[in-house]
Amino acid sequence: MQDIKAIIASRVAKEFRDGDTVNLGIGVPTMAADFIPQGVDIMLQSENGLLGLGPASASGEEQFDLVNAGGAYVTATPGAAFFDSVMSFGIIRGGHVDVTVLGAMEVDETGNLANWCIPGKFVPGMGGAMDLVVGAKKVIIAMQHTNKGKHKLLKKCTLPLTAVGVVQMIITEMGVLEITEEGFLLTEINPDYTVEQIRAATGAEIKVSGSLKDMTA
Amino acid sequence: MQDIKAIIASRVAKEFRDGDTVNLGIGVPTMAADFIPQGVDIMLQSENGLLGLGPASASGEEQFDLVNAGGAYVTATPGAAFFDSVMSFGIIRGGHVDVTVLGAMEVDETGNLANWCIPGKFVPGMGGAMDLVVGAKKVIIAMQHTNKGKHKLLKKCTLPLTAVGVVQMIITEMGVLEITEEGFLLTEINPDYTVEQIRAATGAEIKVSGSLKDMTA
Amino acid sequence: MKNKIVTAEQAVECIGDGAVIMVGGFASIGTPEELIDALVKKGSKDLTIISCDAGRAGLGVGKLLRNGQVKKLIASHVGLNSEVAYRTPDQPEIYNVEYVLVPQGTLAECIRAAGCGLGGILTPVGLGTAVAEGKETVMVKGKEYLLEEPFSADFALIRGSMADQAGNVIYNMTARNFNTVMAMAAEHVILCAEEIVEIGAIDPNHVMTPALFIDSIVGGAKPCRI
Amino acid sequence: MKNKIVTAEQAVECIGDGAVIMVGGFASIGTPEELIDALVKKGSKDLTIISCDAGRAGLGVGKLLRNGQVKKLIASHVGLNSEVAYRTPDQPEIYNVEYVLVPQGTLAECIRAAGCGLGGILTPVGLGTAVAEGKETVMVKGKEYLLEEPFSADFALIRGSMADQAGNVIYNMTARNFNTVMAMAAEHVILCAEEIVEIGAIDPNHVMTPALFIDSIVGGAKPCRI
Repeated sequence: MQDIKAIIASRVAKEFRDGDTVNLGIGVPTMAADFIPQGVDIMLQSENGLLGLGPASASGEEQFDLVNAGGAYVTATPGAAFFDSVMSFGIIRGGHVDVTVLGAMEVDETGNLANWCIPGKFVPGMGGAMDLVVGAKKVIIAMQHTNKGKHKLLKKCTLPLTAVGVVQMIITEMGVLEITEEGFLLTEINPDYTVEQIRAATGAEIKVSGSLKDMTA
Repeated sequence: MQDIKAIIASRVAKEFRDGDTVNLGIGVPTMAADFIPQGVDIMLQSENGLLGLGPASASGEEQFDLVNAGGAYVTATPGAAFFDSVMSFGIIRGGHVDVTVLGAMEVDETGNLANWCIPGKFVPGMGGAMDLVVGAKKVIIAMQHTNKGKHKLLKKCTLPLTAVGVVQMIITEMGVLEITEEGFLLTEINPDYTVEQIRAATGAEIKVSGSLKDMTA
Repeated sequence: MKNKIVTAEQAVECIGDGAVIMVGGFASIGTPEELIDALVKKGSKDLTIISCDAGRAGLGVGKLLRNGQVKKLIASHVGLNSEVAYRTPDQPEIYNVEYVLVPQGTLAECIRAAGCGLGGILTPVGLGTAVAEGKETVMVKGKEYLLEEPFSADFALIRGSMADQAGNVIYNMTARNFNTVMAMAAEHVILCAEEIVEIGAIDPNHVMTPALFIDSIVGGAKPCRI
Repeated sequence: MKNKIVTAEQAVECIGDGAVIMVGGFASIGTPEELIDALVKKGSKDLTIISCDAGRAGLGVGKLLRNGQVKKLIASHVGLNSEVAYRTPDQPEIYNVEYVLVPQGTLAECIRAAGCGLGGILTPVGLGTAVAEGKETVMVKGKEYLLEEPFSADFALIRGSMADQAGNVIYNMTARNFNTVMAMAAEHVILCAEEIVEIGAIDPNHVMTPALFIDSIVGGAKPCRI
């Protein structure tokens, strides 16, 4: 399980370019920060009002006014800046975040995303997710390929949408998929899986790139 | 002439209430700050980004980054705050300025104001005037009653408007007029003038308050 | 100069039943717990709360929810309050509260719009989702935007790190969040600060909320341990 | 980390003919004179300038006007530049410049709208005046607002008091004005600062423009004596 998360997070980190401003969702996306390649220097934005998000606080060294968007105690890096929520979402909606990485409940082949509620059951709210996926230059979904076998990559989302046609790339433990005019395109694969296994784990058609790469390479 | 300005400015100052946030235009309006009654404590807002505008700088003591909205070196009072132009006009448009005092080229009996250009001749621009008169809770025009004999208080403005129906009070060297449903209402008079003189100096009908007061008292 | 400094009890005395109240904070960081406590004690009912979130179970807005004082909650996220996030079919409206969920950037911007005298905002966020239902859209240069209306309030309860006696406020780190903008959008703004200093003790360049927005100042805010 | 520090000449090298450029400052306070000087030297033509004002005669934007580099000026006020304010019937367009005058709050807010990804602003300012001519209005809750479109630019030339090497900026006093918002609304932002310090030397609470907005940093800005 930890392996699966590490596979996803390490592949996500390869999408970052030197100088990028990046917003990472809670969970697997946040882990990507631990795998950033040498020579790539990015600034992490946290939508509660921080550019220059650092690692979680060491126990006993928490600063009570410094949390991340998940409400957990964190640190700030040298050169950080604090600002209010209006500025923070001005940065997000204004297209100043280069990459945002989030989890999802469902993604469909047109790039629609559902990740904010299960009606009548679990309704935590969208928080900053709708702003992030509409505003960021590149939207990457990082998640396990299925929900305990249940399809999350679909022909059409069934849950309430977070946004329409915003997802560009999906990174799972099985492979990397891009959203194209013709739907899901598998561009990289984890050699532990076969294309057939990925097809079986996906609720929509998948095209396979002519130059399919090893996502773990 | 200095007397005329002092008469206007000192009467303007009586409109301020303790705790008010006030924006004063350049010229006679700015002079009102010198006549604020004892026990009345106001904060002056300057639209270039300052709450807590103080008097003009003493010669040789200018701070090169501190000017008023007229571009002249000024001081800041204790408890002042600096902010950017977006916040400054958020304050103004948002109705957080209690009183704004400006000069005018023309005011008409419906409260229309013209003070930003003479087409083909003098076109300095509206600067912050349009925002100020639309946003402030109370709009007072402080000016000489005529332009060397030419009417400035009119039935209908002839110059391009700054805003529609925004003026509540006009303070001149001759008297104090309020804009009412029935047009100009003279509520106070400078005893150096007669009502007939004021009528002759005004390009619209004037009603006279039943309880006409001495504006210099 | 007017004295703005009062106790928490005095500060919330004016908050009656049915009031619309903005509460600052994000995940209970930057939330004025002492003002919430006073409001719980006062017991005002049928409140409409506008807040980034629902606090945490028993923290921030969570206290008002538990105490049954809230009629309607307008927020972007309630997931950190475990008492609220899991709404099951047999418990559709926990605490009998009406929830209105708003994208966080839209919430911030619509509060700002009210504070800045704008008629609303034109945002691409929420188009094609449940958020857009029943709302007008406007085309600008061939692109569609959702027209979201301003959020204003009768009261704002905010929390600062340091304030001078006039009401100039400084916030610390991520505790700034919604406090600045809520101070602009409410009729009556109550600040709870950790430290109150003399006028002139704060560098005017560092002020984050200018004094004109603050009506009452309560001292003694404690660092919030979550 | 990318090195953002360059000379003024290097910084403006990318500004070609026909560029749309925002220039910070109010009455020449907070205007990056050294960047303007470099742009005068480079001689780029047919520029569209978006600025609060026209600088002063021979100062700020006034230098570009005098040098015939400006095709169009979008500003709220040009009265402090004596060469521009008095446009007589026989001199209708001094320097052959097209002037677009915009209320100052609308100018600031429309620049912000571009920087924040909003489709425009809904403002009551300008209704019933020449400013509203040819523009759409929108009714919200029975009140009319003018729809003003965003202002974006290819470049912003701004001036700060202090910056760190990453590009976090602090402004002094009233020199902040339009610099913060212009940094958000232009594709490429060039900062001229009085002092450049090490990363970590600026308190993150005091940063007024976060580093992500700044592309190039030029040192050596001199205090502006008007």
